[in-house]
Amino acid sequence: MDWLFYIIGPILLLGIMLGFVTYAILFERKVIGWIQNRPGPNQVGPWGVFQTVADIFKLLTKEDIVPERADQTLFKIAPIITFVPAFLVLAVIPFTDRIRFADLAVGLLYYMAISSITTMGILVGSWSGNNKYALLGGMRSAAQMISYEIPLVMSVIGVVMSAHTLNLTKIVAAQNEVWFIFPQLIGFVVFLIASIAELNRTPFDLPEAESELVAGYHVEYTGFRFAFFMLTEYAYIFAMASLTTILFLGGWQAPFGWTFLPPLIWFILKFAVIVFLLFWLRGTLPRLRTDQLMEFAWKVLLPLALFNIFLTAVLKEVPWIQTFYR
Amino acid sequence: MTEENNKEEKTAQSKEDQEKKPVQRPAARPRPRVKKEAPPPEPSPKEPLLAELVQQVTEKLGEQAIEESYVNQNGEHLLTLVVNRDHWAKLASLLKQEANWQYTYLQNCAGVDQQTYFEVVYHLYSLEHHDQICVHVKVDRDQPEIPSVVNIWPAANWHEREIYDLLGIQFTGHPNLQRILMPDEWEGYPLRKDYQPLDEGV
Amino acid sequence: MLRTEEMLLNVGPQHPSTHGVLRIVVKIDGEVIREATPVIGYLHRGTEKLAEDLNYTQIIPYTDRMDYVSAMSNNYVLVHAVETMLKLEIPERAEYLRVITLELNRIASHLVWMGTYLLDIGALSPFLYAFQDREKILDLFNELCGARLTYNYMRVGGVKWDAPNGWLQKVEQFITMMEKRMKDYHQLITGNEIFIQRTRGVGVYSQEMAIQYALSGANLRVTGLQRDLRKEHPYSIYDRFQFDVPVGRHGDLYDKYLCRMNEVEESLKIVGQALASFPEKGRVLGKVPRVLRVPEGECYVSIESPRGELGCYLVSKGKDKPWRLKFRRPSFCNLQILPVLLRGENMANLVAILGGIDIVLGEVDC
Amino acid sequence: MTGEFFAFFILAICAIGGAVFMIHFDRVMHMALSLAFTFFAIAGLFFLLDAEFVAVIQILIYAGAVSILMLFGIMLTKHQEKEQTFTRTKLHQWLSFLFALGFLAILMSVIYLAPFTLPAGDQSLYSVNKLAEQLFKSGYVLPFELTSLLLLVALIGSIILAKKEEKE
Repeated sequence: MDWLFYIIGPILLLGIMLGFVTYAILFERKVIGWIQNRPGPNQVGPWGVFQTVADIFKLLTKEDIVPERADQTLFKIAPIITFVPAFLVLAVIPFTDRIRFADLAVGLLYYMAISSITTMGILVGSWSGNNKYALLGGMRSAAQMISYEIPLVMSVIGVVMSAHTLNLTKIVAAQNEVWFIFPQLIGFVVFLIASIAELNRTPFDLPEAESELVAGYHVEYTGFRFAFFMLTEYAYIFAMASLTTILFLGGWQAPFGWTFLPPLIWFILKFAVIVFLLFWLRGTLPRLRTDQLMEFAWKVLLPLALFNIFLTAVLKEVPWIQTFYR
Repeated sequence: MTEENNKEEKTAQSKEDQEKKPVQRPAARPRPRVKKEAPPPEPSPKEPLLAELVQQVTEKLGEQAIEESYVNQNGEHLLTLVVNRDHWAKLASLLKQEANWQYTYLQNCAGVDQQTYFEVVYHLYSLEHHDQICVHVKVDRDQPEIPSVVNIWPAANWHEREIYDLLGIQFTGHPNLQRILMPDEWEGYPLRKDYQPLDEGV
Repeated sequence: MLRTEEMLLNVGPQHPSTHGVLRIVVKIDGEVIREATPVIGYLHRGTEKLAEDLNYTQIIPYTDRMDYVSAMSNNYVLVHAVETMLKLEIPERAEYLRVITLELNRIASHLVWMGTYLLDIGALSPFLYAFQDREKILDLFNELCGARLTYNYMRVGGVKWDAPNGWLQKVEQFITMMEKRMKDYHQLITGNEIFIQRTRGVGVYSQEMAIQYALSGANLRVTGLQRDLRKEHPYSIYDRFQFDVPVGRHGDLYDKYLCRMNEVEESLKIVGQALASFPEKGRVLGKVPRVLRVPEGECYVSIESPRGELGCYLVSKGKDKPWRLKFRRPSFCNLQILPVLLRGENMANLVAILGGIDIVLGEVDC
Repeated sequence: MTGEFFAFFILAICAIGGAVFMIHFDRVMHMALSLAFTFFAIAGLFFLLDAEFVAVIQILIYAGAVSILMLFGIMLTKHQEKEQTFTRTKLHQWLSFLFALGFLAILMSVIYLAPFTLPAGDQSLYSVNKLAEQLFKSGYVLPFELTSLLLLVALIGSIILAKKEEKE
């Protein structure tokens, strides 16, 4: 029966993720509409529930334009290179102690490693389209993602030090008393900011800054190839929000021993809070400038993350406090 | 009412015709005629100021510099000088730098086609003394050339390009005298009174 | 050593942040701008040429299309020029209506600027808030003159329509609402750290430079020079109202933002005062001949439009049509400084600096 | 014929194929990408050997960082549509053949000389925790720290070099 699970599981997960993406987009538009004092989509279906479905349908039926002077092959495979890692990272994420796929010993590192591949897809896509705006967007994106990967990885080292493992399931298990958000507050803040930057979302959405670069790296893409880029963005939101929940919010663990809700529901609740936070930020903040962005990563976040590692190492040796760092 | 106006129009036209015929007359001067026709306007309170200004300019640049001077009684009694084209460049830098003028702010710069000649009209403002002055420079129609004042008032840059674009007046010494509003390959200068549109329309 | 090549980038004429059909040819080295050349004329309709074949009342709708964000100012400047030449007396009530509409239009224009500027910088929400408030002003105008953007409201000698019943009360309500909204804006934007980071110390120029390039409006006042034509050469009935002229200190984009926001507050004050002393009765259109024949002569009038000094140079030969009509468009003059400001700047600052100048392409191209 | 065997062959072919394509392509961008593909395939081989940590690091460092850095560099510099093609002389061909043969000989000798006699060990010995213990608790701390210091110096040095160029 194992092989059945290996085939059906990923398909199911893909379905869940697509469903999430569909409704995350609707949710985002509704939230931002609410922030901006307007109804948001409300025409397609009751409360606009089929809006994204209609949008996807529209994208799929659109003409697939490949620019004449583009590098045809690369232009076509770039969306795939971008999307596949976004789906691959989901393999190691445990949603509860039962619903999970691969239980890698180095799950956290696996996530970081695979997600860096997406940058390559973005670079290839931006370069192959033979468009200057796209090229600028691609370069910004590469510079940004490489820079922010470092504080991102550094900020979770505190968690790893406390949990003594890179395995995500075990990291959640280590939080059954205290969520890591409390002892690792600095780490959490750095992680959150760096993860927003990794996701290319406001205020770090420079690669696709529409007011400067029109749409950044996917300027030349239309139809379902464009949809792939969108899908990637939201798949990463899914993955990143899950990871944040697991690393800092105790995963599926119920707070205060409130176990009347099943673990999965707790996971979804915490996850939803993070997703809402991302949308909220988008509705309120302006965009940073490239040089400020780089400075922020190297001069603020990285030192903070390093300090957090140091602090964790010290506090682990202090008698009473070390219980929180186990 | 209308008849009167018609008459006025006719007389105006005939006058223009008259002006076109004699060759020796240097240029048509529209302003003094207003004074002739209308019931004589009260002398402006700014007349002494004008006399002073004219005197100072003639002292520095000679008699020929100012061809004519009057107070434009419309609005805020604007001092108006009609300046000889050859002296304009010198006068411009004087107007900007002289301590008791300091016309540092170029409000407006317009070109006018007066049929027999062109005119470039500068409206200058002094932020120090809070006063305004208007300078007319007449430009020959057959050889429309006038020194550029971009080096004195950088703000004149686009204005001069616009005038060049629409009236075809050459500004000698302009750093980048190209068409600005019309397409580069456009033929003719649209704001000239004798302009015949080449395109058939859309 | 490895050298990066300069790249030629065409920003516009279709680009989300050029606010219309402006094209900027930018030479960039990495993300640093080496040279920027604005190319204009995509919206040139030859208003000045057309005007030479139209009588004065017919020109008014054309002026609406120049600065379509604050068409009232354009209407007014033309009408003001003709009235100056004709030495007309304007009925009291008309003057009050003019001031109210001019100031409301200024508020609407600054709101559009604020919204789109924040959009350029990357914030979505202020844009929608600003447009909601602007919408209320447009509704007021719609009720007054039947149009939301191209008002065609002013006439030589007064205004076309009197305020409908209850309109003044609505304006009053709007003012009280807007005063509250200004506090919201300050809370949302003025203290926003990222906004400050993006605008503080960016696009700075000195006062001398601003004068050299004949900048006007908030672009000039931001350098600390207090030049507002409403105060300096009061036209209409502006000398009757109490208001301040906000100036900046640093000459950067953040000061520009503060200047314009404070101007909105001052405009609210002016409208409030105008409503308080609004004449009960009276004509709104003075006695003017049916066919307007402007006596021979010329005049230059200038008013403080939301974008700066909006001038109108009118030459008449005594006919019912102008001999030459030239508009001094503030956007056109202010845009000249752009290449100087952009040199050596970061690419991301391009939109911020361009947005800070506050241009309307209808006016630039005329 | 196990699944593992199949997977090994597929990954090995991918790795070699990527390398061959890397040599064959004309455009630098394609070369860099096929190289990245090879790195990725090698990471897969590590996974097959149950060396998860090494595999992940392989992806993180080589497939992720190094390849992206190369792509980045390529994009920043301008390139002609096609690099000029060399006219290969007979000598050139012979020389390259000789070098390739020599390299193969060295590689084979290394493989045959290596003592692959040890039995496959307990894989729990190679877990991340064990690796960390080896590194930090058995005397490798000082070299490790020195290496990191060296890298830091290199980092700062490169920044200074880049800054200098900007000033010129």
